[in-house]
Amino acid sequence: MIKKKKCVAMLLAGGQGSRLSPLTRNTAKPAVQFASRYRIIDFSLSNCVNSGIDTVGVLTQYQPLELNDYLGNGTPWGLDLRHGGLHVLPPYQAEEGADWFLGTANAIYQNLAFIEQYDPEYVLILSGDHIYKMNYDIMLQEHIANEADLTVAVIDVAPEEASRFGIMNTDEEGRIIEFEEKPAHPKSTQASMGVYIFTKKALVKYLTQDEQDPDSSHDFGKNIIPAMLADGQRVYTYLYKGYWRDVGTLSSYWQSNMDTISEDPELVLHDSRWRIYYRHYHNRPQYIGATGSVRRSICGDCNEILGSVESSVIFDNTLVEWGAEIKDSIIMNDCEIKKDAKVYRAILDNQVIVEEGAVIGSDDEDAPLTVIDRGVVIRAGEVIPAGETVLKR
Amino acid sequence: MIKKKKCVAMLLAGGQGSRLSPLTRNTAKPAVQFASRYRIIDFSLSNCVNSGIDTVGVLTQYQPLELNDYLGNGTPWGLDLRHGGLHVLPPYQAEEGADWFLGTANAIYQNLAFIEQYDPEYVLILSGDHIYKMNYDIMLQEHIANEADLTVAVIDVAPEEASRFGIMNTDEEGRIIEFEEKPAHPKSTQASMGVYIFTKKALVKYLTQDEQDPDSSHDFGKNIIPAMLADGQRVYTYLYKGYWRDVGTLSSYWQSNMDTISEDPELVLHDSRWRIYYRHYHNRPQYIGATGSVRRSICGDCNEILGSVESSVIFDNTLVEWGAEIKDSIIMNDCEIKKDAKVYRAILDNQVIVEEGAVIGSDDEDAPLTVIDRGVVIRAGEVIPAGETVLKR
Amino acid sequence: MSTAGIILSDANRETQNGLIQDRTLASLPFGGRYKVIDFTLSNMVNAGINHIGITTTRNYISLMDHVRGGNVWDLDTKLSGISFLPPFGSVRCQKEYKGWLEALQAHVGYIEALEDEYVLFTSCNYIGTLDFEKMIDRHISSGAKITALYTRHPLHQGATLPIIRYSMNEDGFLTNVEKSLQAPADEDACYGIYCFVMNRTDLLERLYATSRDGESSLSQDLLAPMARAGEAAGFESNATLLFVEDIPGYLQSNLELLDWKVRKELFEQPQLPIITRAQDSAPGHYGDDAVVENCLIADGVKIDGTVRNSVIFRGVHIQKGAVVENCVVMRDGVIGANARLAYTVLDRRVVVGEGRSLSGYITHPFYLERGTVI
Amino acid sequence: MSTAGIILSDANRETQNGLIQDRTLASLPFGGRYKVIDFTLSNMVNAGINHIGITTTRNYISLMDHVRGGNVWDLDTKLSGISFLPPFGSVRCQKEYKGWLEALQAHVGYIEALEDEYVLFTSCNYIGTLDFEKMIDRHISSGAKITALYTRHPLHQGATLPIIRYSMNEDGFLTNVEKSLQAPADEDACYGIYCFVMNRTDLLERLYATSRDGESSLSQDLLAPMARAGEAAGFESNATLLFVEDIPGYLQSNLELLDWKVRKELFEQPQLPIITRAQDSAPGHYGDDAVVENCLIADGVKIDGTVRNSVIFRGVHIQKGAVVENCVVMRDGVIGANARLAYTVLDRRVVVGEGRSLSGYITHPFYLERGTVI
Repeated sequence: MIKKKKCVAMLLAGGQGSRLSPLTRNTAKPAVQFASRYRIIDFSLSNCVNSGIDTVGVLTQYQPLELNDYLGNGTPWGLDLRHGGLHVLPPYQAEEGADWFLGTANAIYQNLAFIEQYDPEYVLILSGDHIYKMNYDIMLQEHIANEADLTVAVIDVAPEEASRFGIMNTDEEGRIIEFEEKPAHPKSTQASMGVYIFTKKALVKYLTQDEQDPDSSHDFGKNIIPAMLADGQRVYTYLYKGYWRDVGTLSSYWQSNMDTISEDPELVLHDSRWRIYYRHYHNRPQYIGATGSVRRSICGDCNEILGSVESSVIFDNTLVEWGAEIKDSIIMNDCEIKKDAKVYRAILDNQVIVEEGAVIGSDDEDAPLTVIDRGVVIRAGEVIPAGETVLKR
Repeated sequence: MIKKKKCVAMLLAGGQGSRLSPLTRNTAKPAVQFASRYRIIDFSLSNCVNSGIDTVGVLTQYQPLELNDYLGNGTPWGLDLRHGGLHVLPPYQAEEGADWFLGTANAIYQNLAFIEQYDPEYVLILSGDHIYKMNYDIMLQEHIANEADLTVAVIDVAPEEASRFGIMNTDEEGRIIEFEEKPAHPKSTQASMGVYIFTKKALVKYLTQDEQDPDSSHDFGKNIIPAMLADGQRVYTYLYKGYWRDVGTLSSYWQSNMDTISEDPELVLHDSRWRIYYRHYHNRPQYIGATGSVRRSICGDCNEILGSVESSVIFDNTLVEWGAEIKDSIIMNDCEIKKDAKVYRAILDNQVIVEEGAVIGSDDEDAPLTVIDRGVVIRAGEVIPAGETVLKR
Repeated sequence: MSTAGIILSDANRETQNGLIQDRTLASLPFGGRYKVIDFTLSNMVNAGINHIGITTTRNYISLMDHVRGGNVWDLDTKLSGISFLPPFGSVRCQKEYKGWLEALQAHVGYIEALEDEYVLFTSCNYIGTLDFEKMIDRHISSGAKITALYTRHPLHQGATLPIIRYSMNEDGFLTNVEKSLQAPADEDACYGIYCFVMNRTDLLERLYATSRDGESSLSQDLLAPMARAGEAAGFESNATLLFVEDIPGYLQSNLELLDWKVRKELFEQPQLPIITRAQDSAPGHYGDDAVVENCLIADGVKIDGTVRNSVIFRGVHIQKGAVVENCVVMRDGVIGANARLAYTVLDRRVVVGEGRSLSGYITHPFYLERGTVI
Repeated sequence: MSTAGIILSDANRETQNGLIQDRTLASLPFGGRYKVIDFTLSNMVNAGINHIGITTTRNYISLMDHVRGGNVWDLDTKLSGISFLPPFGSVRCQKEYKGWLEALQAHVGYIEALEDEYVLFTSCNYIGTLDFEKMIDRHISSGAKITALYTRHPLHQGATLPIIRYSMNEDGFLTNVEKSLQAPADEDACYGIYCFVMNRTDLLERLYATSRDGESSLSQDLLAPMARAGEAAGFESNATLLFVEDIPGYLQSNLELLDWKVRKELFEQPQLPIITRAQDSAPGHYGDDAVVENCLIADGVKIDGTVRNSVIFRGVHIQKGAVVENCVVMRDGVIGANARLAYTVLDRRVVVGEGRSLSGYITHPFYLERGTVI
């Protein structure tokens, strides 16, 4: 006897995130670290859990090792269930041969059998690429009230930015009458967040139909939504008003991290009614020395801070020696900033060592970001000019 | 702070098992059901757990959906751990493109990073294809005592069968001096079980070396063992004396199931010192009716048996109506054997319905096996002659 | 509008018999593979109840071992959890308690800390597959301060135990609550089941008040006054409800499972699965001379003899020539060769020697306590 | 040759203070994010101990909530498990007990059911990262009937509590056990720690015997006679051992973590990780005016004021202008704007109002009990 699930989430986590390179050189974008202790995917997963959705299929493709490891058996999100929970869905070989996922729609199509196991009425489709705190259950309630076949979550973007997004033109009830992918002259400012709720029947129908079409690029935005609109299906928007960022580029990634550090931050992490869950490592609390100072910053665990940290995001296990100075920077796990070294407006991936007296980036407010790849050692006294990206050879 | 693991197991579960078709039409061989409640892979996994090995990488490739579902988060085997536990390792795309596993050795090579996470001294390599109850820890103790680089588990086979196996020729201390794959004139009867313990250093060295060789088929038996012997590495055998079956063909599969049903069975399942763990479904106990009879058989849960069952292996959720007769057969989950139907010397996959009065196979002791594919309906009164395979269209 | 659950795991304080001598009623084995609490927990989980407290008094280590963190019922997540509530467990509960109302009074701290709007609290002295969601809906729509479960068809309710009878008005509200040792004569009397839904704040208020006044009876001190005030709605269940609080009821309720309608109703309702902890037993093994007729047989058994009209639990071995009829044999029992058993309830790990002959009667079963070697 | 573990979760029966007024000693918070039992459990798990029983007496619901089924320590598997052992929990344990020996006597049933050859049993009145595997090896190689842990360097052992002193012979065996309220004068005296290894059968035998004779002191009735008979080996630990049984010891032991050698030794030994339950807090947040010097700071904090030489637990908020020096602030404390605190131990959820000024001394810290609003 198996109980049905009302709504199953399918999370697309195959994104290569090439504009985030070098952070995505060895890992998929959803596994990129964020805000001292999280990975980007923690936000979508925690949203599911907090919205009461306890069955999540995570579709992986590109560089999934680190992501798979991170997801594990779903324990960190309480998704290690007997019935439901978190399941990683990789591409696989069938009797007829190998099948990599061809597009977002095809990826879901290949996993319809997974969805059918739980016989849900609704399917939530997400990507693991965005930073936001959203209650999908409110969106689902609207979807049900509208008797919709598909509901597309949208945000209101600035008019001048609208042409970078998929834009939804709706009637006064929020029903979509037209969808334009990156229009030159946008008619509205409602941009798709890539969050969809389908009534399962409609999803199965349109995915199956799309699969037959050899000319389709099997994409939700390009193919599925237009096809449903053309058929006069009930397609609605759901307007989301909170914080939402794509973090698609290094500078938006940096900015979004900085959105957490002010005294009244745009992105509130300390929120007992909407916790973001994450994989916990067995780290002790951090130590700040008598010579240390930390201001306008967030910090993870097990750091030893004997120097000065300002307007920065520090992850776990980092050593900041006496006299070292960190400002406007993101310092990931296991870094060492040695004596008198300076780090300004920079992103340091894991295991970067900055030897004595080295200087990274520039203190100038308009200076471009400096990025140091995982595992790089910056030698004593070396100076890395602002805007450089130092790759690990 | 992460604790090292002494020994990590890598379980090769990508086998297509084509000679077991139609049982393997939609599923990998390790996920084939066995003995009323198990899957073949339960035996290797339970062996690991009972041997004190709590970190297992399962390498999948062919038709992994059912297997992935079955493995889930490792809970059924108590392998849902925070540190270690069961991890499914599918092929994946890296920056340079797609990589399917090319051979057994290549599959392990691609997952060396997984192994290194736990920094083990020893690596146990297994396949998920065999039925046996083996304490790998005893083998590991021997491996350590021999200061071996590689230990190969062997069984003693009948001389006339030896040419079907990889045969190990050893000196008096059990050190392998020669390995012959399926020799025409075997010099010994010690056949490889496909169970290896490597000292990790040697494994990494020989896998890396083998990977460079464009002519290698990247197979442990064909390439790695010969290379290690050629280099004079310390390669030993470990002689295993218990029950071990490959169940590579339908008839060996049938026979191995039947090995569990006698009063003094060759394969003892009811063994509190060496439990075989399995995924439990929420089934009630089975009911045997006033008109039912069950003899020399094993049965799963939730069956309703109102007819006669003899010398058979019945799985879960099967209905055997009044007057129906089952003999020398394997009946998997969710089958219905209606009134007066007869099933002799047959294998019925899941969800087979045998309508009233139909007859499957022959009662004759020498009759060949009859096999009914998953989901087939045998109509009332139909007669399926012995030896047929009825496929689902 | 969420609901929390509280399970009163002990038997009614009037109850005493061998079955609950060294275990709480909630951990009494039933139906070959289950424990009584499996039904209660599954019913709660199936109704979307995520936070469950379990009050205990004595002999509850085996219950804790069975329930653990609730992971088998998927109750060990970010938004759910199980808590054991034993005496002396917290600073506000520093006394032994006996009855169900006292147990609730002792654990007001747990109830205060809940965030749910409603609380469903129930004893474990009945077995059934119930749709608690309907009962909660009824509570909300009726506007009652308490909603009480009842049945018109109790099966095998122990004759030696007090019966609660509800008088109902036409609106489905209780007008009176009576407790008596005799079954009522009229056929459609309403039998009260100790299962209630209340608003959490109302429950707390009543617990403070009854505690202050030294009142200790759930039916007389909590329910009855509310019934008289017209604040108590009834919720009639048509489900089969089996009672297991005395030994005749225990035997008869188990044998009830041999009726396929009862099996279907208890175990095969699509949205109401009954879940228990797996034990990794081997499949049931039937020997060359096995004769099994009209029996419910769990896994891990080894049957070489004859069994009729019986419920056989995990790991039981019935040896050659033994004849077992109208019996319940709990886990790991061994019935020696050529023994004959009729109308006998064997608690866990009982060993019956070769050739022994034991027989009770359906109304007076012979009971062998845990570990007996005979 | 496996070893089981038993954790005696209560404080020494002589001990009384605010910290353990409404919790067991095992669930006392320590070091910003830990509970005392995290060290004991981690030490056991790191030594390959798979079956662990935890005896409890009172106020143990919060301990059960922290430990649950032990899944955080990977103790909820096919070959491992944690069991709580409360009073009245089983039919063989039907009385309240006070001391550690009585707790063990009450739960002989659990010890009988174990299959391990050895049992390591320990109190929770010390904190350290210990290699129990070495201690077990020493027990086996010495041939002793009991092996007792001791140290020559106890840190902050409560001056008001009795001290156990072992006299040792040259073979490393105990010759005498003394209990006194005064610290011994000689520098290399051996201080006994309540942590022992015994063969399981020997332990059972001693528990039966002491129980029969009504003996109730672990040191005087179990250990001392064995020491006098030459059956008790000592195992000296050079690890830093911190004591937290009284409030001055608690403050000083926490502040000890500001020494990097102590931090390294407790938390960063490669094969001896100390594991606790995650709480999904946000990263620590430091405001524009934060001043933090020589502090251990857990996650989930919000620091807008000044903190020096202190240990700050999860979820604490130190508001602007507040100055906190030489303090321990437990979880979810709020220090109001411009308040000044020195040498103060704040238990959980204490709220200090704006501008308040509180100060104790290092040997006599000011203690505010859980939930105080001041």
